[in-house]
Amino acid sequence: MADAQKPVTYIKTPIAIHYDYSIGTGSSTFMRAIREGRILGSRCPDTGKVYVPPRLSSVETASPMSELVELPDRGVVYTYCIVNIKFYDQVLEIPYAYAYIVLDGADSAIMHLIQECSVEEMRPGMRVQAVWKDPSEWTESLENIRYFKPTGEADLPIDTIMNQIRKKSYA
Amino acid sequence: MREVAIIAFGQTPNRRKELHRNDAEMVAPVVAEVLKGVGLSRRDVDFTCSGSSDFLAGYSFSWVMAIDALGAWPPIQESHVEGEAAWALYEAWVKMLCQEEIEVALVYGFGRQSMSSPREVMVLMNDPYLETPLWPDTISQAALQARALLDAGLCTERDFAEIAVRNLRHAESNPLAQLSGRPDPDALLETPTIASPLRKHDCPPITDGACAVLLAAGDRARELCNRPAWIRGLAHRIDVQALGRRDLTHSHSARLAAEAAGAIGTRVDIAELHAPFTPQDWILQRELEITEGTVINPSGGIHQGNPMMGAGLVRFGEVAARIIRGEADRGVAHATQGPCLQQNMVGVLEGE
Amino acid sequence: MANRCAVIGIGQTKHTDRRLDVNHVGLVREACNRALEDARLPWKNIDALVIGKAPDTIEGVICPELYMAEALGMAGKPLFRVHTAGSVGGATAIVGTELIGAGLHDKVLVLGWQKQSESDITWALSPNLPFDPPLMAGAGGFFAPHFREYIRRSGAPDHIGIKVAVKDRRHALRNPYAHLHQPSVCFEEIRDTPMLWDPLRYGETCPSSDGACAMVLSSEKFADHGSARPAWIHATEMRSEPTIMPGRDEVNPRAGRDCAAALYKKTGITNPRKEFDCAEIYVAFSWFEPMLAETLGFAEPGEGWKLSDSGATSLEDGGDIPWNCSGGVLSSNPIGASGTLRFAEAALQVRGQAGERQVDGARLALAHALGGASQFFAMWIVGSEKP
Amino acid sequence: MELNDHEEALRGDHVLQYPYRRATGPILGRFFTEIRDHGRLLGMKTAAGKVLCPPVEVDPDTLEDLSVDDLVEVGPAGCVTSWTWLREPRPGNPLERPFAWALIRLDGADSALLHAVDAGSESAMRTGMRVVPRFCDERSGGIRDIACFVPED
Repeated sequence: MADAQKPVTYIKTPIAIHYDYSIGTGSSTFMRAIREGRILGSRCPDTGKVYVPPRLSSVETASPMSELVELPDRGVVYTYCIVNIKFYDQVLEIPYAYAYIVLDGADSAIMHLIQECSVEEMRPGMRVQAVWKDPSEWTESLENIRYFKPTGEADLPIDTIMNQIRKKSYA
Repeated sequence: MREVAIIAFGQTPNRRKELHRNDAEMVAPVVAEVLKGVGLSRRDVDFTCSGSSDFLAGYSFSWVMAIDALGAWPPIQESHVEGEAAWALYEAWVKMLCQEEIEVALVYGFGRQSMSSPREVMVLMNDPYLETPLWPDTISQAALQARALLDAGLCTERDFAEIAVRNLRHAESNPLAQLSGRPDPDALLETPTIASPLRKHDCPPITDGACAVLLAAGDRARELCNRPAWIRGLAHRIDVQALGRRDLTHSHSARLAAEAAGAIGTRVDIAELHAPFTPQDWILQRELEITEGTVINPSGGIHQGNPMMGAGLVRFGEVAARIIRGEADRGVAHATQGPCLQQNMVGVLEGE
Repeated sequence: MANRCAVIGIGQTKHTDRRLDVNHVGLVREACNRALEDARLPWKNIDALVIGKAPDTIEGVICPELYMAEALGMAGKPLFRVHTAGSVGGATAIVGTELIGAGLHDKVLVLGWQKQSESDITWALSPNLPFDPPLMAGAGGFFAPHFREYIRRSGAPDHIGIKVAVKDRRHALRNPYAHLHQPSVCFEEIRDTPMLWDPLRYGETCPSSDGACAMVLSSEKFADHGSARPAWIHATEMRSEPTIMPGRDEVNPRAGRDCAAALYKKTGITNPRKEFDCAEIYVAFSWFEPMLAETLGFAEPGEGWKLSDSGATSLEDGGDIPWNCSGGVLSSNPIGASGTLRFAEAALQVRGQAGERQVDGARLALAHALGGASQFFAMWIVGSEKP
Repeated sequence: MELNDHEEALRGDHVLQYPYRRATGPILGRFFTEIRDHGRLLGMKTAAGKVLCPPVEVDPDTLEDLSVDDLVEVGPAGCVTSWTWLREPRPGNPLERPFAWALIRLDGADSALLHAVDAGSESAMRTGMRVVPRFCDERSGGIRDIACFVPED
């Protein structure tokens, strides 16, 4: 044995578990709409909050949510992160920014990339809109939206917006 | 000791494959159903505890998504066990014993076996240095235990088949059963083995599902339920895991748990045994000293449906439901995890 | 009500990035043996074991406590597994406390552990799921937006995060078990580390560790058995809240505020900064210190950074409320044990066993563990006097 | 628009895959080293005088830690204490043709080891039969350095 002199101190035990992974109804509804270039949310019957992606039941009250709401592809940045580190499966050029984006008419934030904007210019309250891939490339993925970019409109008061959302919360 | 009872039980229909809902979406309606059944809202729940497995779910922190479906607002007192949800019931019971302000507890479990091959995934429960590298599937391991029973002359393959037949026959009255029927044991014995001496009928089905029970203490239980299923005893024990170190014809830990729970030597009307494989049903009958007058697995046991990580909790729910409905006065519920009945929990439930 | 419960034995491993000399059993036994020795009890005398660990994907074994059951002395006994994300080490100690509180056992071993070196932590925590494009690039990336929001709201200066990291790493030099021992650590050294997830620098993040921590808990009957005076458990509390609730305050989560309020109510605490002698708080990233100071009532909303800036939380600076004298999660992070370590380090303080990291005359200490998206809280208060 | 679950959910292939690298600790390290370098099998001698193979690290009776000094040679032949015939081998198994899983008590040991037996057919298997290990030609340290066991002549 080549290594005969060196005692065994570790073993390698590779594991590969395959799944036929199902994402459930709420996410499927969202992904099927996004395949057609539409963004859907659902409205909580108790608080009126709109969730994106839609969910079958309210996070706060557990009530079934059956009302779907179509949302525009523009919104406002709540908070964000500038990433300066490359992870092994990451294809994005660093630095890049992703933000919590509250779409107009929504209460929950989605997370997405912000581009066409230097990281120094990023700020909470910034108005952004989606930049879509060509419709021929659309699949069931939020990656149909390549990124969000600034609209150039005046910033919105983010504290006022977040306080309005919080006021709706179930007491 | 404070009196604690199971006052409600609910589960999804046992299905080979849940085509629509994810874990959280399966759990939410079951939880809503058990609460509604006793006229409570989620805000009346003082403690919540669940059981699940990340490797079964296919991602880490799988139970967190379920919390997002429970209406956990304002924030709740909540915990989680990795593994079979019967242990979540144990945690809730202990909390109720020592915290008087916890009057109502919700316990749930869930799993979707259909997404992967549980026969392989559950191999990851074995020794990662000595056993998992060989990938001894769960059916093969159970077969080593079955062979030990045959070699000892304790039972026959026909005994195994008759256990399967009994379970499937009982399942005919279970509207949520995935499998039921009245197969002929002789015909079953003509079928090929998967891992000899085990055949398909000796093994549990692959099931997707979720289940929930509600616990309540003392007068609160009486107020919410005409006939609470009081937990008279509850205990769990574990054995060494390596099959080559165990007398596989016994489950030492099942007996110890049964003794500690007060299940030995008392008359019970029904027993629900979490025996994934038919030989284990036989072993449990012996360790729990279940006698002639006891109906075993009136629900059909887990051969009618095996929502893994919830199937043991379902056993508690099935016994409790019969007591609550007045169909039984006293019953034993059993849950297990680990290969070949390694870890066992036994509860004695009783109506007033 | 619940029977009294005390910590009578504490043991931990030297936390490090790779414990290549031991397997799972070797790692956990090392901590347990030390705890049992401290409790002056043999393995045989333990009635039950509660074990906590974060995701099984990290080691690639489903419920590894099952295969280790005999090596953990539990053949024929009750062994119980808890998993509540990062708060699990705290939740584990709480379950152990309740087993004794309920009168079910007299001597319970609680154990938290993780051997992160067996896989890649980022992979284990966030595998790429179908239909779910990856964006965050690690746990730091998940929390960085929350830190940014805290800074925006409070007007905290950038140096606070650096200062907290330096403070905890300096504390770690007093703790022989801490993973990171950086004798030269200073403001400039942390400041000059790469900005990974702006506003979070590499030097402001926790390491990835192999480690274990065990405690022997006992009923009143055996409370004097240990080699030092018992740490009496005065109260425990847990709270959870949803992950994705719109308008959830990630900066100052209500679950944390409620958890602290309930805990303080049980024990009559009205001024935590004044009444506790020290605290072990789950600060995995530097900015969690000022944020949690507000959540846990050590500072008014928006003022937590001033507490950190003032040196009040520093043992070296003679602060009035030292936080994480052990070096905290910022200096050692075997995830499943990190909460147990917080609970155990608080107990070490009130037992007077904390060596160079001892707060003089510590009588009452707070411990806190945090999990998920700052949504799972587990806390306890331990004291040198009976509750 | 109404949200309902009338339509099947979307599904996708997902793999949880990782090459876990595990430290063996001294006792299993020695056990694997002996197999790799010398084709020798070791068992652990406990305080009560029992020999356990595969070796344990903690004495089951005293609960004290055991050491590499307590390892003793066992086997290599042994007898089957229980077995099952697997008609269709599964991914990752030691053999790709039908084989038996067996618990094998090696000569000199008081406990049994789980491994595969390449017996050709189910009819060749019986409890109590004698088997010997077949080691891999290329050995890298680990339980799979034993390719399988085979019936003793």
